[in-house]
Amino acid sequence: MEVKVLAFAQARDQLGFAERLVTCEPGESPRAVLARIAPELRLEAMRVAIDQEYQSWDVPLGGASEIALIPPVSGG
Amino acid sequence: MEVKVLAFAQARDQLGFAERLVTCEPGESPRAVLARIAPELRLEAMRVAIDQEYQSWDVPLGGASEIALIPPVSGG
Amino acid sequence: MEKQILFTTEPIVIPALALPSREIGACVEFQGVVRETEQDRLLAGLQYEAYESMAVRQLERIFDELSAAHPCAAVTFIHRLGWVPVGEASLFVRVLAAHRGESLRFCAEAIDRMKVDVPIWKRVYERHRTA
Amino acid sequence: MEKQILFTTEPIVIPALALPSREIGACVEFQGVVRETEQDRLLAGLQYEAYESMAVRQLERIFDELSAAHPCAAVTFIHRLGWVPVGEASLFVRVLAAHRGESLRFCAEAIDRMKVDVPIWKRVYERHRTA
Repeated sequence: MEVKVLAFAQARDQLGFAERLVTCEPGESPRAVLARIAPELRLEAMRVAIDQEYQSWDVPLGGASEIALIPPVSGG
Repeated sequence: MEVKVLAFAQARDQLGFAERLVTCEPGESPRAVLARIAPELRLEAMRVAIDQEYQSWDVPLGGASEIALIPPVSGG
Repeated sequence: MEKQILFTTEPIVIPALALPSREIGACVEFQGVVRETEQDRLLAGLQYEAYESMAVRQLERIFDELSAAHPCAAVTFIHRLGWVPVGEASLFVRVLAAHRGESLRFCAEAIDRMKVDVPIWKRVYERHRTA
Repeated sequence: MEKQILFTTEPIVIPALALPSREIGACVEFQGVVRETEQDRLLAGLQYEAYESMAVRQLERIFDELSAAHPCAAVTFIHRLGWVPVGEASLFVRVLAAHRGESLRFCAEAIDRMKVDVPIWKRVYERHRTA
């Protein structure tokens, strides 16, 4: 299956892309996917959203279509 | 000396006037003045201001020019 | 802090927002509107009166005291007097500050204190007598 | 409650106030404005971005949760994206409720929660480099 990886703010700077399609297995976690495509990225500094909901880095993707990397937010 | 007695809201209804000049002595308190001009008035239900500052009912008028009867306020 | 205090018998016209400096980060505005139902009574509106000169003096003191606790740059306070029909504003408060926390706390506490100490009164006028 | 959520790259235009019922007694409006000085740096402005679809979803949930604690009738939330120069608003929030306490608490807590959980980011652009 293909999952869209979205990167915002500092995560986008670090990854060098805003959006990328990645081939994944439903049993894989966001942590596993990121370890594969961006092994240098420090995940502790950010949260992950799966299909627009905050999730643990270790939850299986299941049928998800979107993973988003959410650095500390600063709206307002 | 002459002191202006101002009555607002329910105090005005009860006294039947909004403003009246009353001859007073500097040693008199607002309580004494009101006992003289409106002996029926229940002072516990309201506050008094002397020259636009809240005061005790028992403070002497001194050189005050204005006494105001302040029923519970309800602005907003 | 800048303090602007106004009583008016006309409908409240909200003054245009002018920022007094480039360090204003928060603008809070509050409008109190006359509601139709108060304590199970149906109102047509409210009649307001004030002891204006004392009210201004009390408000200035309240604003100065609050500003020491919650630093703010400016406050605008407008209270309508006379008849105010349901659906129209009786009160407008605007607070400008560097930070939102101060501006929101100042606004909330200013209204709380007004309701305790500032000589303004409303009278209820019912639309239908129920008794 | 009625919820209106908008992101815009244009300067924020405050929508005309329309009261949804005759039981609205309080209208709170908050504007967040870009300040010139932030942590001793002189800014020209801020650059904002958002993960819009998720931000809308998060805001709707926050508003529903807050409305259970502080009953309010309507909320309007507008956040500007892209470049926002010093002195212009990046955020507008309007809350309508029967009572002022609820409207003020809803507004304050909505902004607090936005700053923790809603995927919106700002970047600082300095006016003068100091190092």
